[in-house]
Amino acid sequence: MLKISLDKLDKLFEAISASQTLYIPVDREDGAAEYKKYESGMKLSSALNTLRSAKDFFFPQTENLVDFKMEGKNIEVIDVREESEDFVIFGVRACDARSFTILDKVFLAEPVDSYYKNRRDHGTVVTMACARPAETCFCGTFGIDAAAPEGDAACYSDGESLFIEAHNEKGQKFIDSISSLLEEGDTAKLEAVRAKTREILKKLPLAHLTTDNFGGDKLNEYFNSDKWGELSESCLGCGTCTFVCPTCQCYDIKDFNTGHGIKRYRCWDSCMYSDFTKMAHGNPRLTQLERFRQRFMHKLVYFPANNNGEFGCVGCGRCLSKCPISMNIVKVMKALEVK
Amino acid sequence: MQEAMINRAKQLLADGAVNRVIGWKRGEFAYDITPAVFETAEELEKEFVYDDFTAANVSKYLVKESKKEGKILAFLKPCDTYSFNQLTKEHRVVRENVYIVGIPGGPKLDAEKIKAKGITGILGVKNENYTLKIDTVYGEEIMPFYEAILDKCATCKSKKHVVYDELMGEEGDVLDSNRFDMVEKLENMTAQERFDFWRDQLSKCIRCNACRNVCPACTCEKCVFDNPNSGVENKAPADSFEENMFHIIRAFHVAGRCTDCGECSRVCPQNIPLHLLNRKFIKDINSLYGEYQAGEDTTSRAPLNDYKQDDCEASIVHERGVE
Amino acid sequence: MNNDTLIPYIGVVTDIRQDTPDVKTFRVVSPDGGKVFEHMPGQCAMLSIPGVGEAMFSITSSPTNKEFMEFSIKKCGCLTTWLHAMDVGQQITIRGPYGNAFPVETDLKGKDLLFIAGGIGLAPLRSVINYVRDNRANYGDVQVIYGSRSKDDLVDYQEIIDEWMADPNIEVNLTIDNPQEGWDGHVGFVPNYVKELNPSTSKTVLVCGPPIMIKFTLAGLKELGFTETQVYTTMELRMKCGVGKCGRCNIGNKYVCKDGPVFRFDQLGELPDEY
Amino acid sequence: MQRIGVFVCHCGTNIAATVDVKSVAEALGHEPGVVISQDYQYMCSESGQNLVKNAIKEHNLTGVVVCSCSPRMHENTFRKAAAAAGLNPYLVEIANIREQCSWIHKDIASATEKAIILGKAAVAKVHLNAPLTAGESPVAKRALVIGGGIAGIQTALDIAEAGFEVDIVEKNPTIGGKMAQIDKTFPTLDCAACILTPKMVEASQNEKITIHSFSEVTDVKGFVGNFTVTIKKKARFVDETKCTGCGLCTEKCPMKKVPNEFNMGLDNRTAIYIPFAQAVPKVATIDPNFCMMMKTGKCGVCSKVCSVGAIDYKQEDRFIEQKYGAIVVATGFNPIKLDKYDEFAYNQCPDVVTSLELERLMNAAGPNGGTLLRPSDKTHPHKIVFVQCVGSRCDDSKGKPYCSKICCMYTAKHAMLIREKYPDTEVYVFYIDVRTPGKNFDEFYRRAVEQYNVHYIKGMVGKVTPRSDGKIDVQASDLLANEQLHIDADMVVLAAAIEPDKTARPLATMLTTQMDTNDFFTEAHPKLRPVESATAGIFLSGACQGPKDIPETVAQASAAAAKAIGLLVKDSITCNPCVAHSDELMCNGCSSCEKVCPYGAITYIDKEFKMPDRTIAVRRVASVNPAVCQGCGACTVACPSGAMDLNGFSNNQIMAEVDAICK
Amino acid sequence: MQVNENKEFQPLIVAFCCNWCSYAGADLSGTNRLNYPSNVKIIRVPCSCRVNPMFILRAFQRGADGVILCGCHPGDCHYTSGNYFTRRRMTLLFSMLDFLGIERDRTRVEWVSAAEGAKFAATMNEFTEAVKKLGPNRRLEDLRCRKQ
Repeated sequence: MLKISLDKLDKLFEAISASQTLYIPVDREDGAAEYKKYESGMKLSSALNTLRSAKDFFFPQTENLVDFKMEGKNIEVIDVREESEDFVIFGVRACDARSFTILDKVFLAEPVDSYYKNRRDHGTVVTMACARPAETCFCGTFGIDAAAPEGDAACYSDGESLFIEAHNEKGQKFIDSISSLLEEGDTAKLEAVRAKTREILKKLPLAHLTTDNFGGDKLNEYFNSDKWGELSESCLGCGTCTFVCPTCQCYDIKDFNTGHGIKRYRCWDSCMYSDFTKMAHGNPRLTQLERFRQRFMHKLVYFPANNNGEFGCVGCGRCLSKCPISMNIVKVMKALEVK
Repeated sequence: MQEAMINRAKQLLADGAVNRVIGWKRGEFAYDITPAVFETAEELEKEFVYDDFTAANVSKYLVKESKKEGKILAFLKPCDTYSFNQLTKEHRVVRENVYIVGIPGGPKLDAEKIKAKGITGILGVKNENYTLKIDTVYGEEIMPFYEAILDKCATCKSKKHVVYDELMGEEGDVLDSNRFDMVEKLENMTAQERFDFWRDQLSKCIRCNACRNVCPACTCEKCVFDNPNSGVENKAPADSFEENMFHIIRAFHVAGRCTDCGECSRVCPQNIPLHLLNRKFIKDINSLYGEYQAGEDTTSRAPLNDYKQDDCEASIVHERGVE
Repeated sequence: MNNDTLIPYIGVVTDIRQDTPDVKTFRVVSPDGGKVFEHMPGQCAMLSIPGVGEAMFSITSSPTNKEFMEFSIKKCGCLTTWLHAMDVGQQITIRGPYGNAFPVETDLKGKDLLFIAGGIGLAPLRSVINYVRDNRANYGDVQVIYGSRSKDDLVDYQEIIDEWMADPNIEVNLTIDNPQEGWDGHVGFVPNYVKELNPSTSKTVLVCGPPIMIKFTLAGLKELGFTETQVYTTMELRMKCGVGKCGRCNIGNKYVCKDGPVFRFDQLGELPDEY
Repeated sequence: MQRIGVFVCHCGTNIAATVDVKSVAEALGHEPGVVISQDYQYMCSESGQNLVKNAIKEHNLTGVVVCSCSPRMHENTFRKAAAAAGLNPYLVEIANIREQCSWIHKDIASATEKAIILGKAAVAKVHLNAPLTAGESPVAKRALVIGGGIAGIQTALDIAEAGFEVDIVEKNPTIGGKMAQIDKTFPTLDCAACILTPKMVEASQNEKITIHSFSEVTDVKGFVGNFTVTIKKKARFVDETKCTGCGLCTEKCPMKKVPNEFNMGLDNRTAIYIPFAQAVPKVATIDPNFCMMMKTGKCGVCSKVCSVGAIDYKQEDRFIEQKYGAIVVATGFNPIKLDKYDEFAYNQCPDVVTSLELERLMNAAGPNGGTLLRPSDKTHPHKIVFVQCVGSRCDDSKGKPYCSKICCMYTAKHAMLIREKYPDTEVYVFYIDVRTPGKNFDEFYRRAVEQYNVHYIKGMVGKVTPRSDGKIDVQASDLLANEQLHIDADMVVLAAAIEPDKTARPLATMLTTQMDTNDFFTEAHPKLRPVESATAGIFLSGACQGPKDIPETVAQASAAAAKAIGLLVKDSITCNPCVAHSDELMCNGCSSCEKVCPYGAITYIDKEFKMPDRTIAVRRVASVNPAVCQGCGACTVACPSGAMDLNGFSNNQIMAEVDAICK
Repeated sequence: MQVNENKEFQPLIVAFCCNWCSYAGADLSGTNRLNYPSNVKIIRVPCSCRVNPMFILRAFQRGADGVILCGCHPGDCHYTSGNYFTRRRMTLLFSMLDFLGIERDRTRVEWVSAAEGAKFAATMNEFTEAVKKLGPNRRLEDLRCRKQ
């Protein structure tokens, strides 16, 4: 496998960013990691994962869809779309990498969402294997191997060198663009590191969580479960879980009057919000119980029903650490599970 | 403490004095505690928890719970009692339907602080003489207790319960806290520095509404930011202005009502020090209109609903501090 | 870049008809004349006035109408109030068509059809009825049972009188809730009228109207011996994108905007009770 | 779709000289919803108004914008024109392009640009204007006067004169108030009783006036035109309807050692008493704190001597409830307590008296039958020192910050009267300065100095010390001569500051009227509405609003009566429709709005709501009384949820104006 | 923001004036022909206490460079106490804006009575100059609303 010494990472980043925009996770002042556009001198974060998921790159929190100019009775439609620039997201973890597959199933399904596709086409996802998974990790539950992430290209570290391999054409193109910096390396030590990671993954407290009892065929038994009341009772109805989630993709479309035109934009929305399904003449989901249920039913039952059993969760654990009241999908799964 | 609380709760349930208990429920890990309502002794036995991680302020839940039938037992920490009192004052809770047991408060721990030390794979946390022994999948780690406490506890304003029906443990005092230090530090910066500081902070906001939804002062039937007819409805910060707008107006709406419970900053997934906005108002109110602690009582007039004929003019803002 | 369904077309309102006190029918064409796009009966379109709002409406004209599209819209919210206040010549934005359609070319073909509508519920069915009338040979008996609160609340009353009632190939039964001067037709609620008329169970039923009417009509039909697999309806839910992505109209594993709005009652039965 | 008409006024050349009115009309014609945009020479002229009226009819307008002079000038004109053409008057907005544009800008280009922007803001606002209808609320044709002093009596007489029922509530057994205790009045020196008592009798005999003496207001509900007041008629243990006021009981009562409050405690009365000879109503009252029968159950003399059987030892407080359209507050004043002024030895020496006590000492009906004698030894005083500003114009917490206004004049009166009657008595007056504005006041004061040789000394009295020989040593400084003085006086008279009656504060709370920090009632406007409180339907009469002398009090009493009559003649009052209203679905019931409402227009009700989840919930929600609300909008900002909004100046309307201006 | 031929920065000033004092004061400065810049646009409100902080932020969002609030002098409020509430609210709001690093001179409260036409004009002249010195509002604007 090709590799580069870890102390030459700067050079690698410089090389990538010379030809296209590069995003890497960096440490923030408050200790959390976030993706930043690479600039000389930035150091790759050693944190397990970024605070926000990587979905923003393809599905940003707000994005302008179309502009209108109103003049008397006439309306002018202005297409504001522009071809995205090429960019690389470096250091995406296995869970987030899988989330793109899930988002693809929504946004690339007919009719294709051109906004999403535009960025997806121009973005190269370079993943990074995990070495120190946290107690909140449960990617294994969804068949994700944190030591072998997906993505266009993947990186692994053995503590001295960064190994890199392509998973597809786009990944290969990326590696070709930096090949002058890479050399062939021995993976023996790396394999040991990966084996160790997998050992740890097995020891994690959520290692035994399975999806065996969830899926598209479980609609009625879970929908009508009497656990929802208890589970949702302390839910604040905020959107934290939704917004840190790498797979949540509900959105709202809104118009903003700038004073000299209308901007129609879309923004993330949350099915946990009380007005998510509100109509002029009523709301089919009146209580937090129903809204809470929707989010988890969607991830654990509805999504798999439409997507060959694939779940709408990648086990990244963000909601586990960020929910203000510590209610999360793991607790829901454990409480609901009917064997 | 936890044992005593469970026993007292069971007793009150058995006596029929209350028919529900609001407290905290243990989670998957040492730290992921969820506020919960318990109805039976069995549930209490099994899941009730009160430890170093039970930081959540449960008083806001009482807005809803106190309107249900019967009486609910609420275990309130000193800071929570201020929130409760403020809610009583604003007629948001039905005081008669709540039986309040005052319990000793923090300092409570912040799992994020432990994780920020690079400690991960946490399986258990033990407090031994104010040293935390943390059991992880990577082995045992140690860190000083006080380095892991929540910011809101580090600047605790009071250990006194301002309302209760009974008290467990001893009554504490109002503390001489250093809570305005950071506000002062910012005040002493230049406008440009302050602007940069807040731009940096508020640009992190993802408008998840956690701060608002957890806030015991934010109990509006319909928030202006959710109301399409308010003219300021806003779901996501599409522009830096909207980040500012949301947080300024939210702080303004709770000004004089915010008890400084610190929940907003505790729950912010982006670690934005939102409490500084509220504290800025509190500090201004204290210095301009006389000391005022929201929630201290249920009768005093909130500073923004009050005035004195010789109040200072708004130009005081121009006259003081550094530019 | 390819067209995106989220970027709307412009439509021009060329005619506005006051159907009932709170329903107006709008005729929409492309600025260059002709229809903005083709559709099938039962499909919907997203209409919007930028800055005011965007909402889904069923297309009430038949696809066989090659000149324009029509929308019958009841005044109930911000956008509809605006639409009701506008004048002819106003441009609006329009995108679609969205959703499935009544299976006029498959399951319904060759069948005897019974249309049951209440109030504004006629709007989506009108498209099918006129489609069926224009392709009369492909279908068996056609019966329409339509009721409203009063004579004034019957949508498209003029078309019903002038065209449908004059058409010997379809049977039209009208009813209003309460007696009224100048009305010598049937008086009573739609579900009861359906039972009175006792239609043959061989018919395939398309029903649309207020939820309470649908509920009692379905119960009545069952009493008469109809099964759920014979009855179709069309649903209304809050929608934003129209293409099953924004998540708003999700019920169970269905998206009303994409997998609906037309459902057979047996299909609806499989969905969680959230509509 | 809105159909808005825009009308741009030239105002001759007032506007047209600096604003290109044609381009303004042209530009505004392109605004959304505008169907007609015209300019005209004088829009306020009859033909201008007709232009507007015709356009309203012809174009079926839903809104009108007039770009003209200040709305303070002609808003009403155009509103009336719109109403005449069948358009709701509140669908008219004015863009002020004269006072705030053409008159202040010289550059035509920028003035025109600004005029267009102001016009756009008005168009944006009128888009959101809602038709408003002024509500009406009936007026109860009865007034309540609280306080039966000269202010209350005068107000009641004037209101009764206009033909309306008036009730006077007086907490004492008789009406008359302070004036009844005064001996003579300045500057005419006529006898107070001679001018007051006829008015008291007139009040009692006027069939429109009901006097509730020995009564108090305990509760006030309602609002302008529609107050419901609870009055407590305190038990006087004498049946008012039977008592003839013959006074036999007071003669026979064995308990004769009760301090007589009418004479400022300078002599005694009996336990059953009539305060003074001309009391109205002339009815006896038993003081249960002293009555032997009431205290021990042994006596009953009064009951035995009463030929009409009016005595009723078992009488209880009675409460009556009455509806009023207007309430006049006339609670008056009291001299402050001088306990804190040790330096004046008021508590130590009986010969140090207040001015009001001096009035009684000099009064023919007073303790000494009108002969001025020292209270201590009943001897004639030869040297009297008057001290001014005792407790008035004080910076410290002991006294009052304000000037009590009447002291300078009554002291001059006292000095003069003493010098007149007892020329051998020397009179000294220590003052900070002498304030004598008022008709014939300064002449009066100068007479005291020049004609009667009263020693006016500018200076402060430092200490008053009673001496063992009966004299009083007065230590003072003469500021003009710059020397210390010692006067061995026989009497010292203190001009105590006056303060509002103690009952005023709780009353203000009941009435939701405002008071200043000194507990004087606050008038609605210090210059323009001096006899009205900020709360509609509540009027202020006499010294409860601030220190006043008798002529001023009577003038204000009549003014308050006129205001009350102005209200009572109406069958109903038209409410300002630009009032606040609360969206109950959004209201939190938090009481913030109520706290900032200066009019007490907001109350809370528990109301049942069908919640979206089909449950019924009882919620506390604010409710604005449109008859009371004056439309300031303080509540709209206090309300965090935005449930409270203001008609005519709604959040959305103001924001639309902001948007249009900033566009 | 407006830019004229001289390219001198012309700030947009929004002035909220209470109907009873300041609006009348503004009228008076007109009656007396006391000039102040046309940058100032007045919005009439019944009382200064009607002004919601949201209106002020809204003005800045939409491109105002300065916002001034005028009301009756304390003690003279037509509604007796409205301007006392205004004073507290605006003091706190301005202090918060200052805390967030927004330039202090962009906001102001001034008490102008109906008789103070001269004061109104002088205040507006002064305030416009002060805002002009600051340049365009960049810290509290909404980029979407900026004029192209």
